[in-house]
This record gives sequence, structure tokens and C-alpha cells, in this order.
Amino acid sequence: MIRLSGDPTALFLPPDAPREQIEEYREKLGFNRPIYVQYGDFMVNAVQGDFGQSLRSREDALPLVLDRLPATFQLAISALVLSLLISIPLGVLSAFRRNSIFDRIAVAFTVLGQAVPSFWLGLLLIYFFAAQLNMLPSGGAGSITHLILPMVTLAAYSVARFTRFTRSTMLDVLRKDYIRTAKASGVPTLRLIGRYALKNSLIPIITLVALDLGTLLGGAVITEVVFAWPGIGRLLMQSLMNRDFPIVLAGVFIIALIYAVINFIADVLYAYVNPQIRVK
Amino acid sequence: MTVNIPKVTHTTQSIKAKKQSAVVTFFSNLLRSWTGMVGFLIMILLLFISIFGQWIVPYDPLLADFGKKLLPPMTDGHLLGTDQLGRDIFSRIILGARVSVIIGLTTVLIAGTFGTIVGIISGYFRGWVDVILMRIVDVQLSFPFILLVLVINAIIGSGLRNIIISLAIGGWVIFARVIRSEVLALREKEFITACVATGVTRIGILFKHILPNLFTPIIILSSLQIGTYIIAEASVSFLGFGVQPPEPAWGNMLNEGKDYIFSSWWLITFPGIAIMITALGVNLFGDWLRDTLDPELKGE
Amino acid sequence: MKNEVLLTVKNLKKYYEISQGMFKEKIVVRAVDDVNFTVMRGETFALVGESGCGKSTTGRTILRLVEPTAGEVIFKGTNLASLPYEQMRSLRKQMQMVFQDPYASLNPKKTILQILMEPLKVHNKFDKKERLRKIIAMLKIVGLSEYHLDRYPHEFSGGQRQRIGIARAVILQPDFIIADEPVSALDVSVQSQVINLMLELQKEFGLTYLFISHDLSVIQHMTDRVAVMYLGKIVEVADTEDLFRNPKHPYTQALLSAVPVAHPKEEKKRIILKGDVPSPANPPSGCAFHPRCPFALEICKTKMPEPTTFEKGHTANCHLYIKNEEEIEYVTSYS
Amino acid sequence: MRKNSLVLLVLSLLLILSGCTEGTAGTSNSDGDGDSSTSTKDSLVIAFEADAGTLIANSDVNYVTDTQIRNIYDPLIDRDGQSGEFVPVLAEEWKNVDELTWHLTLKEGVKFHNGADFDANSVKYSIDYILDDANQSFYKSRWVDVEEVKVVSPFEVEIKTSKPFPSLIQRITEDLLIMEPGYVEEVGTDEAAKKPIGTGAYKFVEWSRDNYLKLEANEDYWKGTPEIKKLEFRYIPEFSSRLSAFLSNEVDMFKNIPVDSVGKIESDDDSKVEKVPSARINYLALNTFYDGPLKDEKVRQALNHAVDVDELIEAVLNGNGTKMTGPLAVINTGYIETKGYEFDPEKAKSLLKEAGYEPESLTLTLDTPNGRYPMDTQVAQAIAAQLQRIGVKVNVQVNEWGAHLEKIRNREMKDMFILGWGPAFDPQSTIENLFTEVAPYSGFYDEDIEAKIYETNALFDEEKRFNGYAELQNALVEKAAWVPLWQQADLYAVRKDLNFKPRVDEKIQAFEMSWN
Amino acid sequence: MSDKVLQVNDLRIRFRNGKETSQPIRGVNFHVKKGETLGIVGESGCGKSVTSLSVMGLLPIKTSEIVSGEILFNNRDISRLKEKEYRKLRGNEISMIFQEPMTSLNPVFTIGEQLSEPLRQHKKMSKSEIRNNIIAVLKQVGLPRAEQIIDEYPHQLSGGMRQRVMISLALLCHPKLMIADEPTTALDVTIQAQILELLKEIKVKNEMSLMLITHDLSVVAEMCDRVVVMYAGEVVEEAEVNELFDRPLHPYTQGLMKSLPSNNERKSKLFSIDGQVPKPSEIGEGCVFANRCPFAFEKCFAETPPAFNRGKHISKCWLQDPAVKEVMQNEERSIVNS
Repeated sequence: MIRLSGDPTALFLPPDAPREQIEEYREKLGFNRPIYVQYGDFMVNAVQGDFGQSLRSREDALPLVLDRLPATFQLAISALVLSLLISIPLGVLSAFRRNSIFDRIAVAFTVLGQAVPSFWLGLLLIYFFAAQLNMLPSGGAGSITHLILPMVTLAAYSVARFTRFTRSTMLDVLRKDYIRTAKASGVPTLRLIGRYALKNSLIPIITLVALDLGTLLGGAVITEVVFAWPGIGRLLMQSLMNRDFPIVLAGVFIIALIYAVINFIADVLYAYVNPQIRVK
Repeated sequence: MTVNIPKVTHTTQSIKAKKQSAVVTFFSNLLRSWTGMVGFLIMILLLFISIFGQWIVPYDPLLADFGKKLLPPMTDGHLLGTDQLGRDIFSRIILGARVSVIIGLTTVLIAGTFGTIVGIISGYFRGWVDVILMRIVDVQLSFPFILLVLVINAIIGSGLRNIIISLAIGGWVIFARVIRSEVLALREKEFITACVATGVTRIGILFKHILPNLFTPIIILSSLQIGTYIIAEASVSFLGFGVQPPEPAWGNMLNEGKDYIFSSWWLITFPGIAIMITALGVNLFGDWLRDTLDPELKGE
Repeated sequence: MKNEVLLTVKNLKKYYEISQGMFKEKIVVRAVDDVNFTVMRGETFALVGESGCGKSTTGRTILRLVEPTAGEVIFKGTNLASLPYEQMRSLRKQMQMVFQDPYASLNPKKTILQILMEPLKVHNKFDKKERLRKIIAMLKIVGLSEYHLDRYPHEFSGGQRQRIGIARAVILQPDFIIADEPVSALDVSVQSQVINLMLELQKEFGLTYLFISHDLSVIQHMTDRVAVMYLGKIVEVADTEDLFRNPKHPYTQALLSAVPVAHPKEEKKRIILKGDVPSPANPPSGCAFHPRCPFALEICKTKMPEPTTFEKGHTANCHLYIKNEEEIEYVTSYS
Repeated sequence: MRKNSLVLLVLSLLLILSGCTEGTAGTSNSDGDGDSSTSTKDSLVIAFEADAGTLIANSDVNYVTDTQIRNIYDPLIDRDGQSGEFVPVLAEEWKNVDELTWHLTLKEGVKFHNGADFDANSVKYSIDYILDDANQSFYKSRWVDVEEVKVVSPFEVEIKTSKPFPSLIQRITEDLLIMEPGYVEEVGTDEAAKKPIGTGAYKFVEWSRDNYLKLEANEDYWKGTPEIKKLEFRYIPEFSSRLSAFLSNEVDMFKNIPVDSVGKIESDDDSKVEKVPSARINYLALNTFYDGPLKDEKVRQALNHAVDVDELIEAVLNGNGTKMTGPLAVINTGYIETKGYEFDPEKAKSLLKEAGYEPESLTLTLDTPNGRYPMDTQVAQAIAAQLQRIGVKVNVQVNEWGAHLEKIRNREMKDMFILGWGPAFDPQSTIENLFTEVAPYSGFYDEDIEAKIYETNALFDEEKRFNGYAELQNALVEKAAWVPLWQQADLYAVRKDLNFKPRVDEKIQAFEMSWN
Repeated sequence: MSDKVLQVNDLRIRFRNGKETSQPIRGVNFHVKKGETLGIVGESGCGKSVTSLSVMGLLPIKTSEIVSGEILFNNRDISRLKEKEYRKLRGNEISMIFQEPMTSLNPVFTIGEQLSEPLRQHKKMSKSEIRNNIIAVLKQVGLPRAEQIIDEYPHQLSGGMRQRVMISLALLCHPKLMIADEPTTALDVTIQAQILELLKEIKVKNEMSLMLITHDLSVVAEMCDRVVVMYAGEVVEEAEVNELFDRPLHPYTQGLMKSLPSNNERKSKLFSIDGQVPKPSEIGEGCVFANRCPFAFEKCFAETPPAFNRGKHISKCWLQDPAVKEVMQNEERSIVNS
């Protein structure tokens, strides 16, 4: 895991550096040791939160990665919010008016949405909104306009997935006995769906959202690259290209950590909506 | 004393239910769902062009012709235009299909086999083996799939073989997870208990009763994962790892084409459409398979 | 015929540990808690009780489908509870099981032929030709016919599936069959068909049944002796007729009285119990029934009652009978 | 009663979102955006494909880093932007005392951004910084021969070398930037790497990693007040995004336009393309370390005859390249005109036959990096196509950049590979590093030539040195060590009303620019 | 006719599933009088639940259709009411309790939240009034700690308690008719006894009618005043409860009773009805029970029997045809005495 194919020293030292100096660097950085030794060493340090220094900038890797965290969060969370805002109403409506034209279109949309690779969608959006219409910036960060395209790109897949899932969960819930009970108590349809069914569907949806955050974070890597968003993803890609593995590892580690934290939050939320867990 | 034999009514249904061959059932089911049919046709088409593609391409997909670079679609006999080296995009897309198909199928074969074995071991034997294996799975699952593939690919290097290995390393856990939970669920099924009660051996239960019942989830999961792998490969190749040029893969075609997004829209359009149609076909077929093979999920 | 002991269950226990998360203590569910009884060759012995009382677990623990926590299960002189897996497996040809849900207990991917062939193959009974003949004969006995052989379970109705389940259990010609709620999932009209079949088979093959059910009318109809279970324990054991005529334990009395009348004109004295069955994870102290018992005494709250024996092997675990006869008379007639 | 928890969830997330957005929106005030109509424009936004590795001087050899921080730090000596001649900056004059000693006289009255004075100590400190192992400077390898820097007087230094170091001035020019010793000592290198202090035309304002670097004019700059007051470097890795940002006026200039997009920019009313042949050269190495047909000189010569460089420049680079015939470019100090190989396929075939190869039976491998040099993979494939014409089959192997370098260094390359070199002004660096046995990125070795290289390198006499390299150039062409390709054309996309003259050394000095 | 709370006349319901249609209910007639308990008894698939759902207007809108017939509630046809109108009835004038107390309560809302629904919808009450009302009703159905239970979640209650909650949900608005669909099937015998007792009690107290749907004849015997026996989507027999148990006229009813173990001598072979209920697709002309009926003769297979009345005892069997009776006078063909 430690030594990426392609020796990093080659990428940082000047091309006219003599062989001795390259070897000296390799030794200094520990690349000349067997891989398993490097790996073990890394693990020991990583557990202590020490990923070593970036090969390129010679700064500690972890702060460099943490620096980009807000940007990635901003992108991922806004995309998440966007996709929830679109997909939940869409899925609910689609389930409620099952087999209607609306439902069919929504289903077709979700099937299509899951088949579109996000980076390609990003390219298309750049082509239309930046290259053709010149409406939105094609990349970089800064104003809210910079956020729109990457957010939409990143949200697209989740919208498709969440809509689909909301729809099927909702259909499931609508078939449940307790919905019939509520109906039998004379609860109006809107209230039935908005209050009763939705809260029940929310439980599986929260789980899915938490699980999908991995996909979302992974997608953020690609989206950040496509739109030059200054987040962890872009840093990771650059570091991969540069073979700057302390950063790669710190980044991957941080993403895994975020994922774990988010899963924890999801568990808490889950308990919040699901009293069966809350009250034991 | 003789045993009373109750009459059994022969309902029309039971008389009608002659044994149909599996193939006939498959197609009669398929014909009933147009989405499944579309998915199936796309997959057949894809398979066809990936096998026979090299003989049906109008141009050599690798041959650069600088006189004809960046021709828009439908000019000079180039259906989808040419790229920055004057290579025929249509031919390259046709040949790219093979890369996608090879990657999709091979990866699913490797990841599926390995993951299934792990899942079975974990689910059937449980105990500390299960604990260890599932801990590994959990840890790996906390890394986003695409990121993992990317990093693995960066470590072991690019190229067709290595991208398959990377995808398989990233992908087996899903199989392990799903198959394990299937096995666990199956273990609790009453018919398995019935087997124990009958005195079937443990190995017998595993091979004769659990494995056949795993066939359906494996098939469903595989068909759904192929789409994931194809898109993941395209993403990784797009990012400059994965399959390297001049080998035409849709992902690296997009990578090469993205610099021309302002001048030559067709470079980024058609490979993307190819990926999308492929993923769509595979997903539709996978959904259909799931709906047909897994009656419990059939409701939706 | 009924003097030969086929099965003895001694101090059988099955505890489940339920993890409550990392820091909380594990909860111990006493699904089966110190159960003792014997089954004679050729009889139908019933385990009756409400849901969660441990009757099914007892049945499964005897067959080692669930590993017992403690206790002995002596079948024809062999202690099953401590038998190595392989020996247990080969012993299974003598003891079979019929399940409640006839659909869930049949492998959906196997034809009826495969389902019925499997036990024969596993225990290497008969040669190949003989096996098929045997299966066809068995099918006829349970009321199905040869052309059903290549069908899959889902092509049958509930009653037919249960016949298949019974056929599978009987085809090895076992001595002993545990039937776990075999007719509960069936409609009344089909239920009677299956009960008839089981009675016929018993006569034909001299089977011994351990019949597990919550349906008192079925038990009254077809069993010889009954053990009443409550919260993992047996509270009363008696000959069927004796039990229904003269129940001793207050729980049994309540249970019998709760059965709805068979005819609208029938008047019935009811003991309506208070509340619900407590959780086996947290059983009440002393006699587990005491919080719901209309006759509970002080001693019931603290001390677990020992079995009291009445005539004809009728036993009941209740403190009421430790006292003298008069008081019992008083207490029971007061109800 | 609890409110619908979904609403709560969404609201809270929206809150986070708006918080984030405001945060970043606030930091990027509306500079650089449009407003092209206003005449009083005094800010400049330059797009780069990557962030600086660090902002501390004398550490990172990457050109992206160097180009940016040269606006903050001054060198002692610089090159003339057009001719490549040395021009004094913080050093007023320099002379060679003996083979091992150099004497530099420094400029007086220059102040660092923090008000500290520039003097001989700053120079000593900066060189010592490179040499100190603790700083892990990537420049160190080039400076190992420096033994000691002596402060002779406040504005005079003497540099002692352990062996003759004829190219020291070159090193000083290309590598050395002057840091403020007091500041670095005070805040430490980590902090100084984030907030640099130099004597340059621009002062540090803010650096957002992978996002932008903002500088402001140093009003007290010793060369005079810069006309451009606000300078921003923005990092946009994708070319298409850079182009889009440029076309939408977010960015005023960027370097390295793919040749196919030149037309697009030229056709834009607000934009122009500036072009200069750079000191970066591209070549096709004919690898003699690999035990194959290319060990044979005749085969190498045949390949030289078979590759039509003019066609490549025209067809692939759209004319954006300056053909070379030998290992050095015109810009090199030691350059002589060499007699190149004619494009002559017939000759090529006969040479191959002479060497004992039937062209049709020959299959060669050509490795190329992907996207490192203008059109590199395309060039490789075009070369493959040209060789195909004489019947030689070429398998193009595309490597990701890091892997490409490693393959060269580990001598895992097969027959041919494409590599670039530069900016190259000094003949020694090119020739020593690309044609000796031990040099990491070399692809050619010949005993006699190697001896000659070492001999020439040690020469101190300018003329002898020149002659030595001239001989070497001819010999290398004769031995057909490469198929020399071209000097890259540096292509800059520039706002039309920006006064900007591209430099041959790839540097982008905002001080030299102004708005019309 | 004002004493009939509910009257169902010739109700026919059709289900569509894709292209296939089925008719689970074919011409059902019955009524419920004020204050009485009507039992609807039959085996699974006989259409008793569909009937009850149709009365509640809870049939799935998209896949089902009332083909013909009417459902008169207080002499008003409600079978084709608009959803909005129906809502005013549900939980208010007609209420329903279901078989599965475990799944019929929404797991993510407290008992109080769920019980407040009918009051919110149908009565104008303040929050505290609603709460007090709920607590009162919870106490009425015999739940201890009503004040606490109101804030608890369903999973914190046992099955019997949940069924009590369901009953209180149905009681809240003092409905005129309560439909209980297999209310005790999922419960243990001792709990069943509790719930049946409770139902009897509240029916009297609240002066309402009860429509009890069950497969269990003994529950019918215990609870009902009048009984409707359904088989394969049709009412085959209807009678006052004692009359039915004393003199079942339809062979199906007879068979059903005879096959109860308690009606057979211990250890003897039980009576059983051979064969199985026909699938909806197999139902054609003739009596629906003909294929399993031991007394079936030609006419049974050819013609659908009409409802024959013997006083208030109605049965749909050709054997009750006076004309047929004449012919078979000398052969007493009731299996009750066989």
C-alpha cells in the first residue's frame, strides 16, 4: 500500500539530479525498504495520526488534507440536500400515484439517472452551461455559482437512487397494516402520506443515505476533479498523480473516518425516528 | 387396517403446469416486460459487437490520420466524426465496447467468485472466521468504492489487467456481504432445519440446499454489479488511470476528448452515450432478473 | 405396549443470551428451563402452552436442531444431548420432525421426488429402484399421486404441502416423530384431513408422536398424555382425558376455561387471567405464574413449587397442593 | 408534538450549506470578474494547472511553484526574457576569482517586504538553506559542489566550490531566490512556507490551497511600482475549465494551450495567443540500454531518416514547434547548427537492410507519457504511423507520467521513448544528463562520447568548452542518439489588452506586464 | 327497516391484476341489525375480509371495483361514496379492528398520537380534551396505566394490550357499527378470552352493532347473535346462532362443524370435507360447493342454487329446494346424524 507504482522521488527531484541523490532520497523516505516493512511502519504511524509529510510540499499530510475538508463538505452536503429535496417528494408522489404517467416518467428518469456516469454528466453540464451558454463557471470555487454545476452533477446519481428507493419504500409502507388502520380512522390522504407513511419510510431512507454517503464521497472525488473543486478529492487525485502517497493515505483515511462518523450520525438519527431502537 | 386415502382434486392449474424448459420460461418471462427486453437486447448487442467488433469497424480504430482530425459527425464517411488524431470515433466506440464487456464480465467473475466463497464461509461456519472476515469487509466498505479502485489502480499500475484486478479487489466485499446474509437467512430457513432433522450431512446441506438457493441472489447481484464495474472503469480511465490509450476504452476516450469540449462536442458525447446505454441495458436487465427470479422482491 | 419408555427428557435447559450492546449486560432468555418428561413407545405425548412458553424450543432441542444448554435427552437408552454430531446424524433416521409451516420447511428449489429421495439417500436406505417405489407408495399413503413427483412445493396447496412434509418424516419409518404445530396453519376442513392422516399413520407404522400445539381441541382429540408448559417450565402432566376432566394447576384451569364454547347454548365458567405472559427474559420470582394466578399465596412469590403427584401419574407444580386436601377443595371450588 | 423530522433535517442541512457558501464566497471578493469595460483595471488573474507545492523559496523544483514565487522573491541574476542572456538583479556583478572561487557584488538599498534589508547575509542564508539537509531542498543535488558561502562585506559574497563549477552562475540564475533570514528564523520554515517574504514585486496576501494564491503589489519595490496591483494565481487543473474560465473573463491569462485550441482563442475578440519557442525541447530517445535492434547505429540512423519531423510539426502541432536537428536548441549557449538527417524513407529502408533487418519484420516499442508534453501521445502515434510507412511496426505504449519516468530510470524502457527536457540554456545539463551511463534519464551510452562529455564538463575556458560541446553535438547527431524533434512552442492565452511578452524561460513576471 | 344498521345487497366485487381479473365476491347479501353481533364465518379465501373492507371503503382503489350491488349504512348507499365523504364515516360511524395487532399500529408514533387521529378528524376538540378522551377510552378497554401508555410506543406493549389499543381506537368516536376482522386469531387462548369478553362488554355499553369476522366456529358460538357462512365468495347460509348450530342446513356448514375435533369422539377419525376450495378461475356454473359436496347431484353442477328460506334460516343449497325435498323425502341426507 505504501509504494505506489512509479517512484515518487522521480517526480519531485529535478530531472538532472544525479543517481546518488535519488538513492539518498529514496533512503531518506524509506522507499528502499521492503514493502511490508514500509506498510507496517505506516500502519504504526497512521494509528497515531501521523501520516508523514507530503513529499511535494514537505508539510504534514494530515493538515493538508484537513484543509480541504470544508470544501468537500460543502459540495457533498449541498449535493445531498439537493438530492433529498428532489428525490423524497418525487419518490413519494411517484409511489402515491403508482403507474400514472408521472410515475412512469419518474421511474424512467431514475433508471436513466443511474446509468449516467457522473463525470460525463459533469462534462455535458460544462459543455452546455459553461461552453455554450456561458452561464456558469466551469470550475473552481468561490461564489455560489461555482457550486451549482458540481452540486448538480454530484446530486444526479443520488437523486435517481434515492427517488427509486423512496418510491419502493413508500409503496411498501403504503401496503402496511397500520396505514390501513390510519385510513380506517378517517385520516385524510395528504396527512396519511405526509405524516404517517413518510415517517415510516424515513427509517430505511436514512440508512440508505448513510450507506450512500460513501458513494457520494467517492463521487465527490471525480466531481471535484472535473470541476476543479478544491476539496479532498482533487487533492487525492493530484497526489495520486504525483505519487505523493502520505497525502493519498491521509486523504483516504479521513474519508473513511468521515464515513464512519456519518454512519454514526445516521444511527443516532435512525434511533430518533425509530422509537423501537430509542426506547429499549 | 387400511389407510384412508383422501381424494385429491386435480385442478386445472396442476394439469396445465407441464414442465417447461428453462429457456422457454426465460423468454416468455422476458417478452412480458419491455424494460427487461430492452435491457436484454442491449446486452446481446453489446456482446455481439464486443466479439465481432474488430470485423465490423469501418476504420482502423488505432490508425491516426492527421489530415482528417476533429471531423464532425457525418462527414467524410465518419458516422460519429473523428478525434484529435483523425481516428474514427465510431470504430473506436465499437472497439471500446469490448474493453467494457471484458472488464464487466471478468471482474464480476473474479469478484463474484471470491466474494461468494468468502460469504459462504463466513455465513455458514460463522464463529471467529466470520468475525474476522466481516471485520475486513466492514473496513473495506468504509472506503468509497471508486476511491478504493482508484488508489489500488494507482498502486498496482494502469492497464486492462490491472484495472480488472483493482475493480475485483474493490468489488468482492459486496458479494461477500450479500451472500453471507443470504446464507445466514437460509440457515434459519425451516427447510434447512428440516434437512438437519432428516439427517443430511453438513456438507450436503451446504452444497445441495444452500448453494442452489444462492444461485438466484448471485445472478441478480452479478448482473447489477456489471453496470457498476463498467461505470467505475470508465471513471477511473477518465481520470487517467485504468485503461491507457491508444487502447480505445470509453473512459479514456472521454479523457482525451475533454480538452476539446469547446471545439468538438462529439468527442465527449458519443463515448458517454455508449457508457450510458451499456449501463442502462445492464441495469434494466438486472432489475428484470431480480423481479423475475426473486418473487419476494417482486412487489416492486 | 405403552410400558416401554422411548424417550426421557431430564432437566433440559435452553438459555439464549441476547447481547444488549457493548456495555450492557447480556440478557439471558430461559426459553426452556428445567423440563422433565418421558414419552412411552406408541403414545402421543402433547406439549401444550401459549406462544413463547418454550414448547417448540423443547421439541427442537430434543432433536438437537437447537443445541441444549444443559440436561439429558435419553432416546432408547442413548443420551442424545451429548452425542457427537455424526452419530446424532445417523440416529435421525429413527426420529423425524413435522413442521408448522409446510411451505417454509420444503426447499423451494427441489421437486417432491428430490425432497422425498433425500432422506433415503442420506441414510442409505434401499437400493435405487426400491427407493422410487417406496416414494410412490408413500405419496399414495399421504394422498398424493405419482404424477406429483416432478412438481415443486409452490405448486401445491397448504394441505398438500403438509402431506409432503409428513411423507418426508415417515418415509424413513422412524419410531418417533415430533410434530410442531402441524395443523395450526391450516383451515379447519383441511386440518381434519391432516389429523386423520396422522392418526392413520400412527396406527399403520406404530409411531410415537411428540405433538406440540396450542390448540386444546386438537390435543384433546388426538393425544394420550399432555404436558402443559408455561414460561419454559412444565406446570402439569397428565393423561389427556384426566387433564381435561380434572385440571389441577390454576394455569391449566384457566387455559381450559378460556377455550370458547363449542355451541352457543353451552354455559361456561371462565377464569379470565389478568395481564399477559411475562417475558422469559425476566421471569417472575418463585412460581412464574404467580402474578396472574387467582389463587396466588405468599409462598408462590418466593419459592418455586415442586411437582405434586396425583393418581395415574398426574403431576402438577403448584404450592396449593402442598396444603391439605380440604383447603384445596375450598380454593378450587371458589373459582 | 414533534415536527416532521424530515423538514428539520433538511433545514439544518441547508443551514450548514449556506454557512459554507458564505464562508467561501466571502473570501473571494469580486475581483477578476468581467468588468472589461472599465479602463482602470489593475488586477490580473493567471490560471495554472496546479497549485504551488510550497511558497518557500529554494525548495520545490516544479516550474509551477517557481513561476509563481518568482513574483514574490527576486533572484540574484535573471535571464533576459527574449535573448536568454544573464542580467543582474540583486547581484550587480559577478566574477570568477579562480577555478574554485566566485565573487558577487550585491545591490544596496533593497528591502524585504517586512522592511528588513537585503544584504550578503540573505544570500548566504539562502544558499545555506539549499545545502542544509534538514530543509530537504530538491535543489540540493545541483549545489552539492558548493563548499562555502563567505560574507566578505555587507554587500559582497564569495562562493567557494569543492571542485570546478563552471555552471555556477547558471545555477544561481535558475535556482536561487533570496529569502529573508530573520523572518524564516523567527517564524520557522513551516510558517514561512505558507506566508513568504521576499524582495519581489509582489507581497503575499492569501493562499487557499488548490484554489488560489493572492498577491498584491509591493509599492516600495526597488525596480519601481508594479502597474498591476492585484495578482492572483488560480488553479484549474483541466484545460477545458481553464479555457472556459478564460473565455468568461474570470481569468486573464494561462499557459500551455493545446495546439488544437489555439484557433478557438484567436477567434475570441477579447483574447490573443502569445507564442514563443521555449527552452524546453522534445525528442525521441533511441534507447541503447535496451538490448534490441537500436543498439545498432545504422538502425538508429534509419529511424532518423524515416521520421518526418516537419510533417509532425505541421500535422500534429499545427506548426507550433521549432524543429531541431541536434541535441541542443538555438537558445542554448553552446548551440551549433548540426546537419540533420533528411527525411528519406528509401534511405531508411536500405540502412535497415544494411543492418540486417527487413523493415517489415521489425517491431519496435515506443513509450510515451500522456499529457506531459504538447500532444505527446498523439506525436507518438503519428511517429508510429510514419514508421509504419516504411514497414516497421511500432507498438505505442502510453505511460502515466510517474511510471514513465521510473521506467526510464530503471532502464526498463524498450526501443524508443519520448521525453522532454528543459528549460535548457546550459549545454552541460542537457548533454551530461541525457547521454551518460549513470544519468537517471539517459537513453544513450557510448564509451567515447561519455569520455568526451566528462572532459568537456571540467573545462573552464569558455572557448574550449564551446568547442567541446560543438564536437559532442555533431557526434551525437552522427551516432543518431535521438530523433531530435523540436523546441516546444510556449503558447499563452492572454487578454487582448494585456501587455505581455512571453519569455523564453517560461517565467511569468507580472511586474513586466500592464493593462492597456 | 330502520333497525338495520348495515345492509349489503347483492354485492359483487372484481379484482384486476394486470390482465387477469377475479371476482372474490359474487352476490353477497346480509344485514346487521342495531345492537346485534353478526358473525361472518368461513375459511381463508372465502371473501369475508374483502367484504368487510368493502364496507369500510378500504378496497384498493386501482385494482378493485364494486361491479354491482349496494351497501346501505343507515339506509344510505355508501358503496360509491367519494373518498372524502367516506372519510367522514370511517373511524367515526363505522370503525374496524384488524387481525394483526402487531402490525396494525404504526411503530413510529405513540399510542396517543395514533389514537388522537379519529378525534382530530371527526370531533372538534382541544388537545387536552382529546387526551382526556383517549385516557378514558383506554381505561374503558381495561388497560392499566392508561396515562403512561398514551405516551408509549406500540412495541412497548404486548399483543393483548395492542389489541385493546386497537379496540379503543375503534371506540373513540362511538361508532354505530364496529367491524372486527379476526380480532383474536393472532392471540393466545387466554388473551383471546379476555378480548372476547371485552368486546361483548363494550358492545353493550356503547350500544353498537358488531360485525365479527372469523374462521373459528367456537368464537361465533361464543359471541354472535346471527351468523353468515361464506364459501368461495358467496353466502351459503345465514341463520340465528342457535338455529345454525342446531340445524345447519348447508352441507358445507355441516361439514365444517363436523370436522371440528371437539365434535368428534376422541381418537376417532375426524369428519373431513374432501378436496379444496376452488380457485376463483375455476368457478363456473352450478353450486360453488358441488365439487366437494357428498350429496351433490346433477342439478348442483348445472345450476347455481338460489337462497332458500326456512323462516329466517337461509341457505343456498338445492337440497333445500322444496321440490327436491319432495323427491328425497324418505332419505334423510343430513350428515349431522349420519
